[in-house]
Amino acid sequence: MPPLSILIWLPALCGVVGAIIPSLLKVGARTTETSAETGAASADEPGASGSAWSTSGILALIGSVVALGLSIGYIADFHSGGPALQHVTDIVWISTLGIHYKLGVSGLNVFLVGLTTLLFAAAVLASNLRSWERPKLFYFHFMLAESAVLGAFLAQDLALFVAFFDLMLIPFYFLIGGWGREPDRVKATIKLVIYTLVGSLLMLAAAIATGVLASEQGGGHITFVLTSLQALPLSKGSQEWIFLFFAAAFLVKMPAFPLHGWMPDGYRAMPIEVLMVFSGVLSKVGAYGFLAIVLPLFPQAAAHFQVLMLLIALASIIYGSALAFTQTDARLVAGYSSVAQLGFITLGIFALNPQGAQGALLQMVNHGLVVAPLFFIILLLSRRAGGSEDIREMGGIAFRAPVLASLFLIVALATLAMPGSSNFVGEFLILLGVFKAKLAIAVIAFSGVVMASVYALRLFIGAMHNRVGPKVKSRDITVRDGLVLVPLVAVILFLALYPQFALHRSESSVKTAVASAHLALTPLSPQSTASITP
Amino acid sequence: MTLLATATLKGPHVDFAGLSPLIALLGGAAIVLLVGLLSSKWARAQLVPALSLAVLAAALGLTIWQWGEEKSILAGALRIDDLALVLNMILIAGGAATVLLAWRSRAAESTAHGEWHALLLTSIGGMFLLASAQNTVLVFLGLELLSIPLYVLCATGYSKRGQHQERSLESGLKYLIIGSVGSATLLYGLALIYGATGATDFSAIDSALSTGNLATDPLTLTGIALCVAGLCFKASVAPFHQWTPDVYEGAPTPVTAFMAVATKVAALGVFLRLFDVAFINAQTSWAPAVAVLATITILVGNVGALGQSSLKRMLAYSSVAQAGYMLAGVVVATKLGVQATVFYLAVYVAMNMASFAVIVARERETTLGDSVDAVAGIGRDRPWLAWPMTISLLGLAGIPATAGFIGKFYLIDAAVSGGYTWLGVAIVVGSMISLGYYLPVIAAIWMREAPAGAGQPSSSSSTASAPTPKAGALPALAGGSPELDSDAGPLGVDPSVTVGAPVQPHAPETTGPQPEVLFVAVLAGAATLFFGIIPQPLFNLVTHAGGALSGLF
Amino acid sequence: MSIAWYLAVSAIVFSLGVVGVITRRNPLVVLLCLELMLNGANLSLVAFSRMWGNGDGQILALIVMTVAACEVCIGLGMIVAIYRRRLPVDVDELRELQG
Amino acid sequence: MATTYGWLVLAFPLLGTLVIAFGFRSLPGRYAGWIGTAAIGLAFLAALGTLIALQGHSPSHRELESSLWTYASTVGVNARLSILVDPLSVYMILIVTGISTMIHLYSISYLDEDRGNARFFSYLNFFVFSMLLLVLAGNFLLLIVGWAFVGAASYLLISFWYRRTTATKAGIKAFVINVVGDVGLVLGTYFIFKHTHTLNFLATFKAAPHVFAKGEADIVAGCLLLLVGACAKSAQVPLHTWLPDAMEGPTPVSALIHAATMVTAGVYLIARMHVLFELAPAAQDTGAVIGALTLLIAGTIALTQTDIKRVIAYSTMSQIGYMIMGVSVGAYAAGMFHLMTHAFFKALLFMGAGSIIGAMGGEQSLEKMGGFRKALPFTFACFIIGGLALSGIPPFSGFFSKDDILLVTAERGGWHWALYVMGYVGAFLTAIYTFRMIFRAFYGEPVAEARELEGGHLHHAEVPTNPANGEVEDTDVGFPGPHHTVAERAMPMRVAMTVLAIGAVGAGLVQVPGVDDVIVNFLRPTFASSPLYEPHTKDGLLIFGMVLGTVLGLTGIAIAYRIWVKQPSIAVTARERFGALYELFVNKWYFDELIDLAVVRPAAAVGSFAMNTFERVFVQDTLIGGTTGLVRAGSAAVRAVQNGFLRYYAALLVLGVAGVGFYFLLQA
Repeated sequence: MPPLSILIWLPALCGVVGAIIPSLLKVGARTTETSAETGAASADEPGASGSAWSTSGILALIGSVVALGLSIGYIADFHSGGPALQHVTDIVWISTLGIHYKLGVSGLNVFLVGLTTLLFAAAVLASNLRSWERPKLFYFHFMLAESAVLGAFLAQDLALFVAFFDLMLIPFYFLIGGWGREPDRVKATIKLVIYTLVGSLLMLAAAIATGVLASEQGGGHITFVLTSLQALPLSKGSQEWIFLFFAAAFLVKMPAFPLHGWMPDGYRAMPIEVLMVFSGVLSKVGAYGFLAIVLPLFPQAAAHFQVLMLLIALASIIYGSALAFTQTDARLVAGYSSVAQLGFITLGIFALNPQGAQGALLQMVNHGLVVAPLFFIILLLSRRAGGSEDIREMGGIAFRAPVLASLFLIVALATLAMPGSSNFVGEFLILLGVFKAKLAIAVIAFSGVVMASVYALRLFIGAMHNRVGPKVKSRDITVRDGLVLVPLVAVILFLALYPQFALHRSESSVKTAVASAHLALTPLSPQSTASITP
Repeated sequence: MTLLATATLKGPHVDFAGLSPLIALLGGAAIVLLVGLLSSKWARAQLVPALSLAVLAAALGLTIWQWGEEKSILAGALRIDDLALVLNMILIAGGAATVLLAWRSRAAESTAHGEWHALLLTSIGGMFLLASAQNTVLVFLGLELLSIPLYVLCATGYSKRGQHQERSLESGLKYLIIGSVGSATLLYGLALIYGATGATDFSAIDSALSTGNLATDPLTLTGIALCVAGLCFKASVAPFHQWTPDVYEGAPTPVTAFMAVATKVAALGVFLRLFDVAFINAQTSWAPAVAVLATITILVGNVGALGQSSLKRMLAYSSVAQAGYMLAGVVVATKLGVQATVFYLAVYVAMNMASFAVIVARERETTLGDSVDAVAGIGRDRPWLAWPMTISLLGLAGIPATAGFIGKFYLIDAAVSGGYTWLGVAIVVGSMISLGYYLPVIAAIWMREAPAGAGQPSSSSSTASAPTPKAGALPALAGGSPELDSDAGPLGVDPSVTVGAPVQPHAPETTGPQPEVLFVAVLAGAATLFFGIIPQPLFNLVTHAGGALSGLF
Repeated sequence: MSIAWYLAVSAIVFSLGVVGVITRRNPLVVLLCLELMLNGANLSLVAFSRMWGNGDGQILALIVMTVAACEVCIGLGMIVAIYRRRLPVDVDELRELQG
Repeated sequence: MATTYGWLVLAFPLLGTLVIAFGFRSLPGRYAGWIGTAAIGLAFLAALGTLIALQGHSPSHRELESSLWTYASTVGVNARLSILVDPLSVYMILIVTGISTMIHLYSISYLDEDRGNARFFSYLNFFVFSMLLLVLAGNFLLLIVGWAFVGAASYLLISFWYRRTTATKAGIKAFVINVVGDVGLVLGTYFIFKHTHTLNFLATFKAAPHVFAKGEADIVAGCLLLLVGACAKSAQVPLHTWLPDAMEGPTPVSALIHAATMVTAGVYLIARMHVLFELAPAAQDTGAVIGALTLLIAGTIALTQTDIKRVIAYSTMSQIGYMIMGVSVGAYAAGMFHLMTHAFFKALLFMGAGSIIGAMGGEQSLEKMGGFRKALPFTFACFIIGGLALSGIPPFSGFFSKDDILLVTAERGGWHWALYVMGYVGAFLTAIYTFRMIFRAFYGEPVAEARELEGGHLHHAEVPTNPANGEVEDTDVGFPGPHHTVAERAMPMRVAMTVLAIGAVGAGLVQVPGVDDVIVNFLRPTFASSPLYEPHTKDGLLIFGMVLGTVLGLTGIAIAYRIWVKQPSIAVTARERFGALYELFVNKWYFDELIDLAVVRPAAAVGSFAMNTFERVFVQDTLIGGTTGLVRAGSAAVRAVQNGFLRYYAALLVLGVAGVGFYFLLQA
């Protein structure tokens, strides 16, 4: 396999090239002009679905697809018996600060990388189906975002991770502010970026402190490489405040209750193609951070704050679900449902045992896989419902769109973690982990499972069944839209039939990730230690 | 005869090699002044700036020639070491940028180019002095040599209606009076130090303070306190920052740019010299105070910048905040701290220069002066201005992939390892708040249409009349249309395409593309990006500088 | 005669200057007060120089005088400019820049 | 061998589902129906194959496992995609496939004119597939999967006519309550897994007696939670409210849900988990009591309902009550026996109801029916057979199976006698409401529709309306189809009903006490470990029970005849006499209202509070508004200080100097 840097930087490269070279194809220039006058908002109208294959768009598509191919290669090439880190790239970036440009594939990130590339490929394809104002700029930012996210997942150096984690947001700032839905997209994007960066900057300070304090204890030269940091555990006291700073960053990013204030406005303003990846991937970076960085580096703090985190997760589940079945804006239904789902993931991580963590990791992939198509379907629905995304104005679409209905049904059932879907396996493991850790919390968390069925079906029925909505013009999914949707659904079905595919590749990494925290939690319990030694 | 002989014998040995950059600068200033007296307009308008650039280039050459030297000259009054030389380089860079920005500026024109540039060079000379001062006398001398020309430069704002000159005069007088109070305070502090230690040489003061309990003697402490206050004036550290916003806003933009970057460099440089060398043994008593001041500065500067409509004023407040960040490096008084401060100074110059260059360009193109509206919508048709400004603002906010991120990282690193973790946290809190005013400007650049007023000919400066059709026409003509957009991609292409053909015909000589301003903007922006991704060369540079100060913990 | 007296006087002179700068509205007077402050410092410098018996303080004092002269020149120049523009010669009127 | 057949049993319905689903555009007319029927028919044959193959093994080796691939095996969890073929599961798949085949056959002509019928048959096949998966599952995870699939399939079929808001409501209700059941199942699984460390059934049953002490907290909790799952699926009190609403689905769906597939799952679950339940007597007793209560409550409600399908639905509830009670008290064979007989006659009754509804042109209310005896002779005959079987009149099938359950219950002695009594009270009620329905539908003055039909013309409403709420149908999608059919006129329907009628009559004979006990012997290998299994009948009690049952059944019928044929006025007077009671029954004991009050409203309230108040006040205003407000205030302060007064600045500077100086002097 080629080095990981290629995977990371290829998308950005395509974005830059696509931005610099003059456009050769002028297809759909007309639509571009019309949409330019009314701004991106008009792109939600059925009319604007006419595609304009701009050079930059095609380049972006090529880049993202190749990246997808590469990541599939890494998944295939990943041998679960092998070393913890595979395909390692380790270059000293800033020797003075001990920052390495270290990348590596582990059981924790291999599938998240796959998810990222898959969703980005789908989203870029979806974007190509309509024409954008200033396409070169649009795709440049889009591809930059992909590179940043991939970097965050693959970084094996704390400082590098933090850098990518903060950088990630900037392209989205431009994407939302430049191509989002009127009227107050700018306000929304500024709110989103500041809110999420507040956490990230705290994390920056905490990360530097980690490096410095660890190296002081180790007495060696300062370093931020994760593996070496794990070898130099911090004192419990410093672990705790550092943990809180990291938690702030990750919880905001997820988002978790009550730090989700940026979410409604942000989601409303985003172009759905962007929202697909934003909700599908970025939220996972936070969860991944907990699993890959916080637990190994600050085990005692994790154990110390376990209950707090579990309660936050629980609150997110219940609050998110409650809002999801109250909202009528389809986007926000999906948005709040993700709050709940991320709550489950957090729950699993802070069960601090292999079952929970394993389930959480699987659930990250699953949630990304279902939420992206869900948003895309909402886009298709709104086009059929006269541009409205209010489920009260949809309805009765199913009959003349049976294929769309079936795809939507599969996605909806997967969203509510119907047994038989891979999401269920994820939730099963998560709740099993929590059940072992804190029985009561697991029992309450199950209410989230029930509520999920309510809001998911409510969305499906509201759009597909009942009487035909006032402005609804029902028609079935086009082949082009199918190209976006079907592969995603196919992957959902594949994982549903064979979740083991993901599970056995991640198992050993997950065990090692939670091992220390688990020990910190239960210092003397033989069977617990036995159950986590691989 | 014998008298002469004895005189020559008595005279201290002068190391002209070490002095050469300073000599070049001051001598150059004299030459520029004389050339400015020539009658030919061309000589005045073109030759003088070119000459000043040449002078700076010479100074740079000599600085590089001195690289690696470690020596005290003029009987220990000055010290030539890597710290001084690095600071010199930074200063020269800032000065050169200023000369370029001022090339077509009415300020220089109205003041007569010769004087204007001579003053600029002299001021830089004063900064050179400060950068290598080893003696309180020279500290004071340097400060004044730096300030007095600046007082004048601030007041050189020009306009037909005079409205702008009023502001310019106001800023000049304010700067003069407040600055003088500052100098007086510093002087009094130096006097007390001298009284306590009986010495003006840093090394002597240091050794005096290291002996006995002199470090906690009231006289010394009062002296140090007054020195802190005095230097804080110059570095515009809260609560001594108040002249900054007013002066920055009133002064002609090139001068503002120069003050924003160069004075900071000089002030921080002397901070390092004075506190990390002379007062190093009193560190326990002054460090906490300075740390608190730094925190206050970070907060005040950042909240002050929120919601400012004048870009210059906003950057003024932001420069206050940045000074606060950099003090962190001084507080810890470690090798790491010095390095971090110098590193941040370097990238700080780049970042600010990019922004100011764009402001200058837009001031000349629109009637909106330095208000945020002036840059609104330039993302659509002026990528070569939009990107540098975006990058520099992101850098100032400390976003990764810009030098600002590395700089902040370095500073926090220094603060934490110096035992001032909370100061590191204060820095990140500051940058959180700072997003609140940087992001809206970026939003204006990329996400807003150019305001209608942008087009009308500017009466406050005739330079703005020419590009009227461009500024007015392009958004309408190119803004929406896919062709021109896609040509003017994010990184854009040759500016002639965007600023291009439809515009050129009716563009008088002083206006048009303004290549030198563009050059500064792009170069500074590129530097910000480059050192954000490959900072190692800069690190190597500052590591030497850090090594220069002996006696650090 | 102990050094304390000199210091006291210099402190008083310095403070007088400060008070003047704060209270007076006429820029000319403000400039004078600035001079006072500088001279207060000078006085203590000379006194200390005497106390330590070395010349450094006096050298600094001499430099200060020169510098003070320059400052005053600049200041006067500006006041003249203001006056020429028919602007009120009153520091309280210089308030266009604020906020 | 047997397992191969087992996989085939699963494969055919799934195949049918996919073929119909993907071919829905190209399949003309009835093809979907025939394919669907064929798929299930083949599954039935495969089931027979499994039976034969299984009998080939010696009794002690009749628990065969086979797995395709590892589904989820990690961090201690071990779940393979495996089926368990043993007498119990074979027994179940035989019933499921057999009855389902008939129902498919019936549906072919019943939904003939319905434009959604391709979709209908793919759902129907999927439904059967899910049930078979549930029955054949070899471990908890797969069981849960089948369990949930059944719920989803039922949702799809109940809201099949999705332009009816009533249908979609009923569908989501059924789904959500089923999810509650799933949750119970999952939690119960956790409790058991926690100790046995395996999800595999056989391993679990092997380990359970060693890791659990009898009546230990965890096993009791686990079994109670499993019971919750069973109640949700089998519509036992208090999780039964979805079942009557499920009548929104087309009639064959009701037949399928009630006879073959869905509601029997709970009975099967308890039987399958008998090893665990016997370790948790408390759970067993709870199950028995719930069953008893359900059979009584459902019976009383059935007395007062006027919607013909709902009457049958409640009778199902009460019959399932018998089964749950039976398997909970250890009458496994009897419970499964009743499950089979009930499948026959209940399917039959629903088909009859479908036929009469067709005759009424979609109308379902008993109020409007009457006198169809001559118009629908065949349907009438089927109803009589079904009714007699349901009321437990010898020699019809229901008679044997019901009495068998009550007999074993009585043998447990002690407080079980109470259940025994309740059982017979229930039997009495059953007879009454069953024949109330029959008499009101077929006796008395023929209504207009009946006459029309006798005249040879099938009635159709000119404006089709939704029988549930009378709103005009939205027929632009072509379903529910405008055309109706009656058994008399559709061959497939008649065939299906005939077969079931035969079953309803004769199925009881497979286990006539004292004569033969096929089922007991067949199921023995599964329940070998159970001490309660072997029936040791006291003949006296047996005879008594049979006589009592017969007498009660006949009296019930007689009463029904007197009230609803001879002099209907009695009904009215009785209604007035026991007004309160009548209100209670006709309002279904207010369960819907209770659940609404206890669960739905609070949830909705929380939701709207969160959306309208909390989100705005706390999340936005307090958290975000608070911080930004703080910063804004700071900025305002800074700008206020920056007032442009030069002397003011100077003063502040001096203040600053003083402050710094003061601090430093503190150091001295």
